[in-house]
Amino acid sequence: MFADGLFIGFAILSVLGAVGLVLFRHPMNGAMSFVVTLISLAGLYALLSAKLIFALQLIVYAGAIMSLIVFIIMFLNIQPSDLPKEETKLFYILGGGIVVLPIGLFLAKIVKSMPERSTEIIGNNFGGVKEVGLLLFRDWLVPFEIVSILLLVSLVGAVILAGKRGTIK
Amino acid sequence: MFEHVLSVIIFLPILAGLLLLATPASRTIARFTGLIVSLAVLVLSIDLYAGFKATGYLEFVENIPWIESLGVSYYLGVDGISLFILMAGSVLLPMVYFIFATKEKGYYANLLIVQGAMAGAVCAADMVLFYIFWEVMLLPVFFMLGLYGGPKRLPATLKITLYTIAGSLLMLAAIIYLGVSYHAQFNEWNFAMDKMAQLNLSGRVAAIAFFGFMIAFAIKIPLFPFHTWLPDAYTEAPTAATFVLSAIMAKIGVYGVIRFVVPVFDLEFARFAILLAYSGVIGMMYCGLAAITQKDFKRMLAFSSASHMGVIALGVFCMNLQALTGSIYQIVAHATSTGVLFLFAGILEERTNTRTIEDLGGIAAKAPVFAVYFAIAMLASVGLPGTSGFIGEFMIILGAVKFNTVIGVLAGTTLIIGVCYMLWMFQRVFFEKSTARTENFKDLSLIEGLAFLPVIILIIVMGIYPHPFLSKITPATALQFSQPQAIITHAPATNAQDFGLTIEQK
Amino acid sequence: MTNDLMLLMPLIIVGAGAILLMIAATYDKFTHELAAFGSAGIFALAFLVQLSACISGNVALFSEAFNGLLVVSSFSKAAGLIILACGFFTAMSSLSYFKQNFFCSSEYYSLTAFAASGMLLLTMAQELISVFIALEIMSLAIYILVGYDRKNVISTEAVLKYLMLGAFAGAFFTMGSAFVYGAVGSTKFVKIGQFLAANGFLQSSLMIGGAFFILVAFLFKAAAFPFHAWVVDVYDGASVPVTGYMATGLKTAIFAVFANFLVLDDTLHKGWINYLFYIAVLTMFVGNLIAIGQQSLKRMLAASGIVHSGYLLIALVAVSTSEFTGSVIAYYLAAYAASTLGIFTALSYLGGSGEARKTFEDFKGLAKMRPYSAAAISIFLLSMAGIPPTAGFMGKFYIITSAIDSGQVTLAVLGIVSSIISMWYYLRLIINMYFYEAEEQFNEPVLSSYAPVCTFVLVICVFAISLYPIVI
Amino acid sequence: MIHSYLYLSIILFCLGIVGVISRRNVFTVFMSIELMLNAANLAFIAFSRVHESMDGHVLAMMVMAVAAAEAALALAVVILLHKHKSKLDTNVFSLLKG
Amino acid sequence: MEQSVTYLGLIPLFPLLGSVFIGLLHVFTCNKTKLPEKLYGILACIGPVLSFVLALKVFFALKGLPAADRFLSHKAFTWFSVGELHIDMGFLADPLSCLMLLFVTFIGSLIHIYSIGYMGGDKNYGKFFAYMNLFLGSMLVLVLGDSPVVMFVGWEGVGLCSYLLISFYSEDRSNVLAGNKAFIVNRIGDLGFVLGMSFLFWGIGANGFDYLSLKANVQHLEPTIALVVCLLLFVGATGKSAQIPLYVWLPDAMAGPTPVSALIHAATMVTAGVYMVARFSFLYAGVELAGSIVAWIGILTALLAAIFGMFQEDIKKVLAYSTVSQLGYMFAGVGVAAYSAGIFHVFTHAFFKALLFLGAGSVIYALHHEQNIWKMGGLKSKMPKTYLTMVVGAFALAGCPPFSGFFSKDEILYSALATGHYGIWAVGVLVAGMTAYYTFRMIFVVFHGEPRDQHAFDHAHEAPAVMTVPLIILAVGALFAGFLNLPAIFGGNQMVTHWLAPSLTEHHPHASVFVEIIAIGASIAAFAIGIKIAYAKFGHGASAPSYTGFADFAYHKFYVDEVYNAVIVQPYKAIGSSIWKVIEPNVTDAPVQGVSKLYTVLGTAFKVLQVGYVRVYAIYMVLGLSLMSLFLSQSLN
Repeated sequence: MFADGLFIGFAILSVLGAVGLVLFRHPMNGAMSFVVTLISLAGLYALLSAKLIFALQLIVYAGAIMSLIVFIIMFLNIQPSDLPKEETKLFYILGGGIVVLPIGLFLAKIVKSMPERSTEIIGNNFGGVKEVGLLLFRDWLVPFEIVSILLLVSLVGAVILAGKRGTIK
Repeated sequence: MFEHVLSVIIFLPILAGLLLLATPASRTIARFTGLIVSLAVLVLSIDLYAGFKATGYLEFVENIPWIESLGVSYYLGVDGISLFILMAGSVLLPMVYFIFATKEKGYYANLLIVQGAMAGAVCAADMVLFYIFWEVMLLPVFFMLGLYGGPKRLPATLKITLYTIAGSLLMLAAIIYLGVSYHAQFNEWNFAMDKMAQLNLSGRVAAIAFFGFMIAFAIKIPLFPFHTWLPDAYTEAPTAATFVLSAIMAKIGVYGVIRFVVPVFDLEFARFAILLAYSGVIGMMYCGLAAITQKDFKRMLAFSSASHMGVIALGVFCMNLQALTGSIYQIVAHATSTGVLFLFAGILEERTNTRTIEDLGGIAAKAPVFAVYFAIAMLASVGLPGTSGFIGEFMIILGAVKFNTVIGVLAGTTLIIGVCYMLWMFQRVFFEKSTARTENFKDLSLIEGLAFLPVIILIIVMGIYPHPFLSKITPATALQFSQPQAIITHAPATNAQDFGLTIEQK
Repeated sequence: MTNDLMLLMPLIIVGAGAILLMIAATYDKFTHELAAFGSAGIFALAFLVQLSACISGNVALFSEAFNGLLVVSSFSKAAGLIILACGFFTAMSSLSYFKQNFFCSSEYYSLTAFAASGMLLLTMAQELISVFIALEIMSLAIYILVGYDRKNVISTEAVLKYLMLGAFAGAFFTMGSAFVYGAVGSTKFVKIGQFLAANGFLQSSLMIGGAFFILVAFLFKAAAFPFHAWVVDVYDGASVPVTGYMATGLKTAIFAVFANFLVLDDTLHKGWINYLFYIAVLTMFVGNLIAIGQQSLKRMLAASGIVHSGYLLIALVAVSTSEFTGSVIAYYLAAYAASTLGIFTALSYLGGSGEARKTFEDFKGLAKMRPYSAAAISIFLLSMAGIPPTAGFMGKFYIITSAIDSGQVTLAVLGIVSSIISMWYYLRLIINMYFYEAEEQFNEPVLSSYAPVCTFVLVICVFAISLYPIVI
Repeated sequence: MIHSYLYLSIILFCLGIVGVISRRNVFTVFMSIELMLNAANLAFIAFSRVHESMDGHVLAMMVMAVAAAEAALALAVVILLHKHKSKLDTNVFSLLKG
Repeated sequence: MEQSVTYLGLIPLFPLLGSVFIGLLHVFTCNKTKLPEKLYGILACIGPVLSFVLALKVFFALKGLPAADRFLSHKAFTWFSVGELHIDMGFLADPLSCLMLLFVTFIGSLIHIYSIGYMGGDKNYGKFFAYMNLFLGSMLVLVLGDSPVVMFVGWEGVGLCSYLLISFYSEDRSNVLAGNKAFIVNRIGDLGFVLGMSFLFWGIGANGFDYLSLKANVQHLEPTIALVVCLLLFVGATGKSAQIPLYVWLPDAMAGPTPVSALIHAATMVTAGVYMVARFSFLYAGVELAGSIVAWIGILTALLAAIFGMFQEDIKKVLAYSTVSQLGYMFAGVGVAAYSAGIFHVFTHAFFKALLFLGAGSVIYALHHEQNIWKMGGLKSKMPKTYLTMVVGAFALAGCPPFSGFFSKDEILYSALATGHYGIWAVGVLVAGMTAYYTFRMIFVVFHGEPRDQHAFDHAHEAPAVMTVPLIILAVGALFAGFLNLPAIFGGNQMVTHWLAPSLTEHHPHASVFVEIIAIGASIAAFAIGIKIAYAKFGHGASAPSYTGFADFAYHKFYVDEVYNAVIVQPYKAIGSSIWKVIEPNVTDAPVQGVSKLYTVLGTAFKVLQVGYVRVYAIYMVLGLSLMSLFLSQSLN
């Protein structure tokens, strides 16, 4: 019962955050409201008894990634003049909503067709760090390894695109 | 007589041409290479002709598996039908090198390539191989047209290329359909032409495939109403290209009909023969009528060529032995006569710098040899008895009368239509008073005269003593009608308003 | 075990090579020419290893360690070969390209290697999230390569569009895999296959949704209608060698994984045939119609790339899931890669400094000045157009045959029709090159002869592939 | 109960799509994509709860990693864009067209 | 029954070889050193004379045989053979062809000799003789051919030669046009011939397509087809022998040199049609309807041509129309199944018409190519030989007994009457009168009275011997040829008829002597009246009349040429140009152009869709997605 209350709260918060992200003109505000979404999502993960992900969501997402984004926004110290004037924003949002509706309904129909399950917290440290870690290194070695390559690539990319570069030798 | 002679005939010119293109050879070298190679090919094909036994089946067969997984093979061979088209090419092409002395390297190189490709298309007994040569055949023409053609060449080039390729791609689909249905029926992949006759095709898809083939060939021939590319292309193309197009390439279209459509799609063919025959006849009259008003003699010859092709195609659609044999004979006759006429037109154009008939006149007095040659070729093309033109035309009309009276009568009008524009042109160009342009018109040089002489003689010999040639053709054509009985049994169906002329095929 | 290592070796070589290049790039003495040779060497080595590897059926690499997430088959081997060859020729053409365009640094080549490793992974990956990560490795590397010319707003715009839409599609992919996971309880292809075999595709709605989104991501990367719009702009904005690389290697990898996923189960394939049919047809025709209007050569080639994706989709529609060899797809990819790379290689040294020449008109009269290059380009174009005896024709021949054989006559005919349409813009370039007088001299010195040499190697490939069609 | 989680993820996902196609601000667009990824993650977690297997958690972690990588690159691109035009408007960058 | 003699093939071969040889000589020397005309002349005469000798040989060989199997044949080689169609290049000499052979070669040789003089000084001397030889060769092929197809070779060959010879003076456009006209009109006839052959072949040609086998199988031919064949073949005949409606080319054909007119358009070629009908007598005899159609068209042609002939002022035109008219008689003859009579008229006509033409030629020659009779006059004193010979010719033509023309014409009229074709007979008699009238009109105007053009008269002179000798020979022929077929009533035994009997299928009507007398009387009366009127009008010289009313109409030949031009030629050209200018671009080629248009339009449209805004691309994606998900959500259970 209590869990349901929490769920509803987090859900509303996350949706509001998302809506804010979509609506706010200034990216900073958007980012802030997106943080709200992320945090409330972390809460939802907890309710789904995914402890590790709960932590990671807070640390990596809400922590690292968002702070990076916010940092960049600050770094570029965007003046309102830099921002696009989107007079037709609402029109676009409405249109977008209408266009997206079939997709949403399609997905919802799918979900409706699947059997309902209760989601009370499972004990026996389901989703704990140790278990997930074991799983990660036992079954999911390949993705884990290649993610490292991925990160390497993005690192190089960031350096090349944004960083200084020695002119051609 | 070694085996692989066909491969040599096909690939010697192609390789020579490619070599010329690849190396910075001078135009003289190019010309003489072309001359030597084409003469070598001529010798080989004469050798071939001598060794040809006229069994009616493929001879000099080469069959090397190529793509096993799909049963495509490098399968060559000639029978009476293909032999003559091959021969026509080999006999006629050397002339070009004699006559056109000062063309660019690419001109001769492309000629060589197209010669080889045409030989390949004629000799190929595997459908995929045929298709490959069929497409390759077009490329040199494309380049010759675009590079050395007349002032308005680009649209013409595009039109002929796109038009022809459109047709041939449809044919590709049809070819594949045949192969697949062979796989479906006999459970083995095969694309050999002679195997396809065993297929029993029916239904809408078969009809579609039939038209896939038919349209491709109709465009190449060209059959009314797919001829609209022809006038521009023939007119704008350099003489040699026009010569190749009219003399041999168009014939390969007819050859294709005989090879694919008649044996394989016997039922559809019997069903649509009347339609096709009408389109042939109408094309003949249409182009013949259009020819009479042309101011440009090259364009006039183009239309006349189209008109004759209509008759030749008709011979195939009449579905009886005489007409078919006649049209094959007419293929050779027309290749000699019209091909030579186009070459003469080229000479006229080069020496008078005009293509307008009005600008010319009185050449007969200036250049009697030229006039005589031209007259003989012209008479052959109007089908005067005693020249090569008559035999084929007569047999086609004969067969057409049997096939369907109306068509027969209409086909007969070619006798009149042809003579009208030809005489008109001959009068304006060769008779009457000489004009400023023709005032000092040089007669054929000795080389040119000798170069043309064999063909001129051939025209007359083929008219007076055709039996040896026909005796090599007939077995193959007879075979066409002995295999699928369906053709003959369906013939009377299209024969409704015939005066009860029902002589069965033996 | 050792065999597994051998089979994995190309991937290891390329990945390690990429890292090495990256490290080496930090030394000033390591010029980008050296890097080019280095990457070329890496690709060549990997190619040879891949070639020497013998494969029978599907081999799960290090099945207990990797838990069957990486599987190689003859198809993936062929795809890998194509990819590595593409990498090699890209390196070579870049070498010449950067003689005329000066924004290169050594990392460029390490990124090509990274991209290649991603592609190789894609061909082998048998699990959705690995596929996703491999996809991202490839894509990120390509994004960077596209935007490599930082001074150039065009290329920046290209990378913006590509990155944005790519990430967008990626999000769909994740959502899709989430749904598949929801349906199956695992994201391994094997499990998915078993699940489908047990339940059938249309029975599980979660599966439908998941597969749908995954297909969308694939179609996006493959530039199929209606996810094609980015291609033209991105190809236009990227530098020539990169465009060539995208057009060939990336497409190969994508279609490899696409096929691998689609043939998991017959019901899955059947379930999508109708949609793929329409998508293929629309892709071909829309691509053609876009290509007609183009003035810029790169944009035209991009659009024709869309058309070729259409043909490959035909092949996908026609594949038989029961005995899937992917030979048709691989053959077509090889043929297409050979000719496309050829053109881009030629453009990389004919393009002039700063890609001065990009429109059809700029290449007027090339044949008079540079006959051999013009001939080579014409051959590549004819191959793309599917004129025999080039490889393109054989590829088309196989595809049409397989299509008709699997009863898709309409699709085959439509494919033929679209290739009739495509003749026009291929011929247009040939006409421009041959039938017009030269307006300029094309006489800037060719500073490195590598690209020309590669061009002619590719010409030979185009004919060799067609005349000795090695069907896997 | 699980349904509501999934509905939520769908809603977030759709909101993300709307954000992408309706906004011209580069930051917002990228964050909308992140939102979509998060929606996917939520779905993963929910499904792993359904199956009571932790694979979903691993997958979610992977997605996070990818998201991070993409974010890094995206930000680099944003900086690049800002260098060029000092604008964050995607419509400004429409030189390539036709 | 038939026996093979190899020399048959040689008969056409000699002139053909001659023509080739002379032609080559001419072609290679005409623009350089001229060869002496003598050389050409002698070379040219060798061929015809040799053929004539051989013809005599043939004649005697035939004579040596019993009447029933007077067939000599020679199959040179298989010409072409496809399936049941088997044509030999074979020659057949039976009494009919032998008769033709004799006079063709004989007259041909004479005309060659005559031409040596007439063509003197022409710069294309050699060309002329090449053509003449070629013509004679083809004519002989036509006569000797043992199957319709071989005959067709000669048939077209003579057509070609007439084209070449008519447009001989090719500097002048009108001549060439006349040549074209001749060739094209002949071609129209040939179409009929070819179609006729085709029907005949599919009817009974399957086992042997030469005359003897056809004759053997003719009873198997369905009557309808027989009728069709007869009419189609007759179309060919009308073309070749200038009958209604295809006679128009012959008068224009007078543009050629006079010997040509004599040889081709009087003696030999134009009679080919009659010969052909006689050849197919076994066919025509079976089909009454066809026969009477032929007869009627023939006699009407005769009438029409006679009317035209009465008003011509060009001496050659007069003769031309008289030729047409006489041809009409011949067809009337063969039409009423009196084949031998028809052929006999061909035979006699050859003599006197050749004679008249050559005489006219020598007049023209004397007056320096003046052809208008109203510029002549009183020439009998100047050129007596010509005068006398021409008078003989005129009597023969007019059908005055005992000249040859009388017997042959009378034979025809008699058989018309005897077979009950009274209308034909009546018209025939009328035409006989008119013939007499215009013939002697010509004679009087040209030779009698006083000269109208003094200057030309003064320069006029008798032709050289090489021209007059042939005239005299022909005159003798014209005078006595008739006696060869003297009917019984004059105590003759119709030699020619009996000679021809084996190769013709005709039954001789046995009418009473009374009928025969009526016929003879009528034609003599007609002749007398005709000559009387002519003498009354022109006997003592008359000036060029100005025609009015019907006369004017006739003078303009009923405007037939103009009508043909308006009804056939112009529409033909109009259709041609409309096809080229209107139909081709707007109808036939329209689809192609339409496609390419559509194509470019769509291209630009899709170019527009590539707006370049990344968001729009995203929108495309989402639109596609939502559309597909709409479809998909149908398939969800």
